[in-house]
Amino acid sequence: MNIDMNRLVDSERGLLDRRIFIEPEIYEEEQRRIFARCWLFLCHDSQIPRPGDFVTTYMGEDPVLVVRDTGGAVGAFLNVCRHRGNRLCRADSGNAASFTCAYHGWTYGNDGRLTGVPYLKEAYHNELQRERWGLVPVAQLDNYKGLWFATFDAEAPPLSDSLGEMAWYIDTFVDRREGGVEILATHKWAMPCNWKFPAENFGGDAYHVHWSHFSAVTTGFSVGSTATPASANRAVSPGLGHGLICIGGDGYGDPPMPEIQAYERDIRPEVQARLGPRAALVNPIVGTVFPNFSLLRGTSRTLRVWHPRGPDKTEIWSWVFADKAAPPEVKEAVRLAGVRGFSPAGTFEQDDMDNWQECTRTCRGVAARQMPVNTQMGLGRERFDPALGAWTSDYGFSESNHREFYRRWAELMGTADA
Amino acid sequence: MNIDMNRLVDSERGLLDRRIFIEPEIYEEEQRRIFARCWLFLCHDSQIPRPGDFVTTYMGEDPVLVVRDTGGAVGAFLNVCRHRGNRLCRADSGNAASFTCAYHGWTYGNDGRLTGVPYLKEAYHNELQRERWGLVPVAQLDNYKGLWFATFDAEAPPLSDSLGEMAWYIDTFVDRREGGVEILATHKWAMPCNWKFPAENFGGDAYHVHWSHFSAVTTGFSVGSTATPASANRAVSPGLGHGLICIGGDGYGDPPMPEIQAYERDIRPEVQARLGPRAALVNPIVGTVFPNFSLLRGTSRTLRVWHPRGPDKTEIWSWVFADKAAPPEVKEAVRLAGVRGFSPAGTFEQDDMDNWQECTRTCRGVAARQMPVNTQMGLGRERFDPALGAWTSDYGFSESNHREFYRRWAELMGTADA
Amino acid sequence: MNIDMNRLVDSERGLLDRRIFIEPEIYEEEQRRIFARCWLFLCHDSQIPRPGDFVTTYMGEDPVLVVRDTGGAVGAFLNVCRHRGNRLCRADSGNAASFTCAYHGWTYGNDGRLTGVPYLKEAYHNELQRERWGLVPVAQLDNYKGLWFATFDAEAPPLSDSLGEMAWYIDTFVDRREGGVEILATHKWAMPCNWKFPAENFGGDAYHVHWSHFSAVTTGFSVGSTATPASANRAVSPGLGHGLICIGGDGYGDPPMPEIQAYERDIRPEVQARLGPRAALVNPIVGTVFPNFSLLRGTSRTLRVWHPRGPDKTEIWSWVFADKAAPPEVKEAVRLAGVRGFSPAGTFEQDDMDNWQECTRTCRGVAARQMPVNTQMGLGRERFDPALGAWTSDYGFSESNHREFYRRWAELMGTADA
Amino acid sequence: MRNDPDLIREIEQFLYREARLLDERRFDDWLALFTDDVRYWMASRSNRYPKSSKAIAILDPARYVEDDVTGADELAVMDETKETLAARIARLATGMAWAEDPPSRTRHFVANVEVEPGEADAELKVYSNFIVYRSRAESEEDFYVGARQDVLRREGGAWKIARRRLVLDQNVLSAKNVSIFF
Amino acid sequence: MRNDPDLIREIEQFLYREARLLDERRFDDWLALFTDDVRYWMASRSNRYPKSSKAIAILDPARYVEDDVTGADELAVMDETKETLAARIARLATGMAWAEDPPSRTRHFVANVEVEPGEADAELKVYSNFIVYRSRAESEEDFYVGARQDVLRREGGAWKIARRRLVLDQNVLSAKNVSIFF
Amino acid sequence: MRNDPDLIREIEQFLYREARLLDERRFDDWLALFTDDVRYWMASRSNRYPKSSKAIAILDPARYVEDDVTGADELAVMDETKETLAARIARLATGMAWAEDPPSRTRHFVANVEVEPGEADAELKVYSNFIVYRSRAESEEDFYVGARQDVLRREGGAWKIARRRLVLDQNVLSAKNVSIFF
Ligand code: FES
Ligand code: FES
Ligand code: FES
Ligand SMILES: [Fe+3]
Ligand SMILES: [Fe+3]
Ligand SMILES: [Fe+3]
Repeated sequence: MNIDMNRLVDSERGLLDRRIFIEPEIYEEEQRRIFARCWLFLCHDSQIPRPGDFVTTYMGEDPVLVVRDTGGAVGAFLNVCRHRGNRLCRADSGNAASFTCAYHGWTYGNDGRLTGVPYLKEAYHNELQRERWGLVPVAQLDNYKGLWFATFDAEAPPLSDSLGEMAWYIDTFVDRREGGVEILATHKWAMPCNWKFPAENFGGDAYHVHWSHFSAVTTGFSVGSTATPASANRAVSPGLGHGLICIGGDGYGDPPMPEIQAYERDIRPEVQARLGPRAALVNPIVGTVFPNFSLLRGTSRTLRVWHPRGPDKTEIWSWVFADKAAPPEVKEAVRLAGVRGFSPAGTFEQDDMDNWQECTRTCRGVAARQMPVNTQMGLGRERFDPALGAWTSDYGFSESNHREFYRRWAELMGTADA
Repeated sequence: MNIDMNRLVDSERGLLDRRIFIEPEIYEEEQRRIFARCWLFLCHDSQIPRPGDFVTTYMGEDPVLVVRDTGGAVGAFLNVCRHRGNRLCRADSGNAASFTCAYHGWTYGNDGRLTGVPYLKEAYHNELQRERWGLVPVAQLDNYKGLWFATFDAEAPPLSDSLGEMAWYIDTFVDRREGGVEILATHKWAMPCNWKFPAENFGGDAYHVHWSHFSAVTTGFSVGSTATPASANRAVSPGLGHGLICIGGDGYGDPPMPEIQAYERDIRPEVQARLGPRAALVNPIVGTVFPNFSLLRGTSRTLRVWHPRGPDKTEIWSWVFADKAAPPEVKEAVRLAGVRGFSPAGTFEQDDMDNWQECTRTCRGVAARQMPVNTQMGLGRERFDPALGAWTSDYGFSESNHREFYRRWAELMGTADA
Repeated sequence: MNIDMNRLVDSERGLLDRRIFIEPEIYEEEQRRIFARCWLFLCHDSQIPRPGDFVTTYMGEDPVLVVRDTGGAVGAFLNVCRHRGNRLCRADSGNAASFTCAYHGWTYGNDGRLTGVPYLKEAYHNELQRERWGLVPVAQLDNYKGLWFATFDAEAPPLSDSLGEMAWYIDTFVDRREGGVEILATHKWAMPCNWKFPAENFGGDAYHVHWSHFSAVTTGFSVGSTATPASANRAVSPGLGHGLICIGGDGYGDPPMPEIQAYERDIRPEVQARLGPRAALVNPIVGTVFPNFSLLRGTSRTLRVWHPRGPDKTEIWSWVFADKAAPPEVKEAVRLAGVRGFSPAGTFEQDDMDNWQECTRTCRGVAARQMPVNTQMGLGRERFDPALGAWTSDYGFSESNHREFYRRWAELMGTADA
Repeated sequence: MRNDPDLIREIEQFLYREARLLDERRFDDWLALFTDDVRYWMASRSNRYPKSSKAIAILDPARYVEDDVTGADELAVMDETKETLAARIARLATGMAWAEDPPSRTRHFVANVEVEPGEADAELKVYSNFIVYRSRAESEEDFYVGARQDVLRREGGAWKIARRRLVLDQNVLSAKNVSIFF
Repeated sequence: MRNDPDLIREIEQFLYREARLLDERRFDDWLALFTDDVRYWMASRSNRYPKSSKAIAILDPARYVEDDVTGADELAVMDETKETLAARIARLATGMAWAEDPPSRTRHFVANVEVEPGEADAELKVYSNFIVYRSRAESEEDFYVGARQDVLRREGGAWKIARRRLVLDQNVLSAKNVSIFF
Repeated sequence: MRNDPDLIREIEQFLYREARLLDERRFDDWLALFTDDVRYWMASRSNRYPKSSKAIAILDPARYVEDDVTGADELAVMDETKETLAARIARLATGMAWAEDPPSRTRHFVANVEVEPGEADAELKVYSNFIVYRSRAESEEDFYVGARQDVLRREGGAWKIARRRLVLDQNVLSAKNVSIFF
């Protein structure tokens, strides 16, 4: 590397070197130092409920197969045949007892074991040790409240440590009621931007809503939040690069459909009881689990991953979710809120794209590249709130979470991988 | 850099290393050492005549906003919001008192000052010093005879020194009559070639006309020039990499329309009087202001910039211009001459594209890359002509200007930027 | 280079580092160390039978013009004008006494000599030595049994040494009968894969046929081979990276058309007599001449070159061929077998594409990139068979040829070019 | 019906005119072409192995879904009523709908129009294919390609679109957004 | 008029045949389809903020131009008479029109044809959309997409093109040149 | 014939329906639309200098071939009989036709349909242009563009395709394979 990774982020002054959004060599390092080491989101349990159910996804740019084996145990593997490296499974999802590679017919069980090698005896003289050539599993796999996460780093701390206090905040999205949530819809599309822009945006950019999304707010695609920036809104970060936007415990920030509004009022006591006293203090509406997994509850309810595809390309894989215990009409309303608000055609989401694209593209200019990115809003005013177990901003609009996101980014980029 | 920049151009022998047209690292250096340091053309005064009028363009790959402020002063700024780096203005042209960023709503006046920051008091506690976060102006901005130029290099010599004697030659295109010229049409398109091929071509490649463009000449799209290579044609370079093709002062090289021919004969005395005695010696018909701004008067009348977009991609931004004092029917004839001769569909211009593209693409081959490019025509025969204040070729066809163009290129590439 | 070229291939253990299929810097080195040094296939004699006949092709990424001069001698030249480097000839094929560059009109004879330079006297003062600026010929050009090969390396051993014993195996495709073969059809298309995957595949991957192509075999697009893996099939390598798949001398592996089957039985004695005793032992049906020229006789009869176009892009240029002495109805049957079996729409070939593409694309992942590619089939069991003048596998399915292919690749990549 | 040339022509002209209204950004006129009870629906497509595929051995065939455009709306990117279409149009008029500011340059191609009797008397079932070209900013290009199934209903002497079902032939959408209508 | 199926069909066939003449490079036959006074005009499009946009505060609304295809010909890339079209065709026949040597492979798609009465009696106003695919050399591809407005005039028992207005839906053209006809 | 609107419409509808059968992967129904003696042929195109080109001085004009779609089948990528088409369809049904597993998402656009009398009485010569969009896996896209010349024959009261000649307007095909029908 010709670039000193430790000089790119100045958290003290809230300034970022714009090369981190455009330089290919920095992108390559991110693959090694961040995506190959962090816990990354794979899928939700409800996408693979029964034995044999599988989905394919990515960890960074690595293709991954997540499958529930015949015994019911979930595994995650590189979706790559061990023979010549062909992609093993080409479907998005399905159900399988075994997977057979299209090239030479090696067959792997839904537990990843190499079960079939044509002509093993005649051609390999049984010298190929099948037990050594099964699918490569992720280094660590874990489930938190129905969310499957994995990491390629065997040395990485366990998921619970990597989430830390973020775990409780995740509960407020996916464990509000008995049975948790289920996936209702899937959206996948490509954006011409660096992956960090959407990640930082969902992690704490309350500030852009009033302008980027004002048109959708004023035309009825959101009832907006009952909270005001002055009052209950806060940028909240439990550390480790994670961040959320929260409104007050008494506030609402839900999709506009009356069914949902009524439903939320009905279940509020149950939810607060389940989530505990902290739920009376804060109501998280959107957040990012470092590095590239975001959760949204305001306006629409989606989980999404920002898959890196190069310095200036990102794929969004987004899933609309609802409480499993919600009545059908509420689930349908939640689905429609997702489709209409946060999807490729979402009246909110469509307006984010050009901003992230142009924040990325302007970095190409040699003069523009020398202008630092400004994340100084509320600089130095964040405070640790023991009740929240997190640093909180002094005001509803702040870039305190941005600073934490890039501090963590720099921390990981500054230490070479094993 | 793994490449020694000083070994790429051999001006003495008129040979060029073909890597300069294809290597990404050389292209990156060009951005730093040439486009970030030279004076680059922005637009013509007539494109932004009134307060608030603006156009957007590029300096190299940096997006730039050129705007006349409410008081009538012209400014040029990086078209990049200082907050998170979003492109500020997405229109080609228009009229504005202020520009508001689509992401978070920061607003900049047409003088570049940051005038509006939503929630400056509540979210920034007025600690963001707006005066320090206005649009980034170019380092130097200047106007020569209605042509706006700028540089990102505060150390660069003033425009007048950088043009040197080229200034007079520019006059022969844009200051022939009182009032100068005005823009009549705009053309923008992408070419799959290195930017230096069109730049060198317009700077002195009289030689290609007889073959590349013979079909257009013989079918009436040009009356051709009254001059012959043997007689009055000359490649003329005032130095600093600039170059022109001139015919004799008594020659004509105008578009084929009779209105234009008659007009030119009528105004010839006035023009020569205005331009002075040198105009009796030479009549420039096309030229390049180093590095990427060209002017054309023969056949069609256009100003154009060759925007670099990677080693093998260039955008042409071209403007048809006419004397402001010309009568309407002459202006219309000039517009049509531009559309029909030098535009994406121009009968002359369309035949240049494949040549420049293939001169670039053949550089990909490892064997072809080792063949030097030949610019030996008239090698060593150029002479300095005090009356012209320039080096002139011994003959109408010569590559003396090519050699000067690449000598200057090597000079700049050989010295690292500050 | 930051990558140690000597550590990428482990022939002893039959393991490959997957970076060789994806890293741009390795690809660039391949251009220098392999494609600029090896003998590469250009075309077949029957494509340019008469004086003036020419075809254009590539050696690696270098454009090459192959032309039979007026005297009947064949030459091969960089298809690049010596002046400014424009591509000289833009046609696939044709007939010419001379070629004129579209840019400035330099003219080259069909023997490569620079015969015309406009204004040579006036503009160049006859100082341009035309004899020094003719088209750049390849360093060595040779013909083997109608196949034209060339290399850019003057130090390369002669073609005969570079083919070695492979020569006889080539005979079994193109010199089975008096008069050799002729080209009946041409197919060119682009594949999103690294060039080594098809090259290794045609050089010895008998193993994939039973699975990749089973659908075509079972629906009548091949009668399959009369040989079984257990019996006569063998992977055969004469060394130097070359490899073939052979069936027994008494076996047949021909296209399904009855005309062809009958024809093959009829000519078998003549062919074996012509090819000599070894033809009674082996019957080669497909093979690769290192690095990127393959010959196929089973199912379809094609010659093909795998032109590299970047780490993850390859162009196939493929030609259907038949014995010149074959009757018209057999030639027509061979043509149809080629079109239907091995062409962009070929029922066999279309199923190879995704495999090669995905073997390449999965290398993008940082985790997947660390998984070695497995070429261990029959490891250590290949034996040198004096009668065949080649190493042969112990069984019909083996990766012995793969190991030889990559051993040779590593050998060349490990030694820098002059 | 498929043999009534004049009716097919009439429907074609109706759809061509509708397309032109969109390309001219006359969104209110466009909206007037829909019935009040319209369902306007667009979905992308998934990658699924057919049951016959030997790439996998299906463990649980009973539950296996083969169709790549799930009826269950799982891949819908638009699912609109006349009200929400009206709201989308109102949004575009706010001057702050950034995805369309400056506006996209769209060109709608309606092809392969086929007409069949509808379920109700006054209704027609209309098949067509679409290519919608979208050009934006300086150099951005998108091709949206797919098929439409419309239900047209005769209302007050004019045809109205009572249902529109759009299938977009992509899995991972290549466009950064779908800020236009089809 | 838009309800006369046979006329629309006749015009469609006229335009399809015209397109085929271009793809077969029968340029002289193609030229014969134009009236002697034809104006053949093609322009690209600009990026302009509508007046309603809140991206800018317009300082001088009176002068502000919203239209992205300036009527003032400012973006015209072709503006031809029958004479200049003829000269372009003559140029292609010189054997030195390098942009077309070897020739482009073009395919013209004419779609969404609508017919309206013209200003004069013997005239029709015809709308259509076009996709022109251009393939060149080994691997070059361009898609030219846009809309046409033709004025067709009845002359000597046949239709002729009396005016052709082409809008190309791009700002920075992606093709290196426009060496073909539309 | 080119003036019989109803016949043209009938043929268009026949071709649109055929296209829909392909996009719905109803290959057996599609095959039934061909006569038993059909020749189904597709070729790409070469780059050749016309004889008039001054880029070369032709040495041997007598033998010089100008046409870029050689009649000699030299560039054919498909040359099929009804039997081989049936075999291709059978292959797709094996569950091991990997190029189509998961299946391509295709959309066939049939445009510029022109009808002329055929050589035989019961035959028509039909011109059309095609754009076939193929989307595959997550993000793969191909546009196959070209022209068709069909011979349609009246058989048993229905039209059948007795000959199909497809020209694909590319030299080096940009698609990795042609695993679909046209
Ligand atoms: S690559 Fe998977 S079986 Fe060979
Ligand atoms: S990026 Fe411009 S206001 Fe935030
Ligand atoms: S580049 Fe070939 S003649 Fe100048
Ligand atoms: Fe947003
Ligand atoms: Fe030129
Ligand atoms: Fe194969």
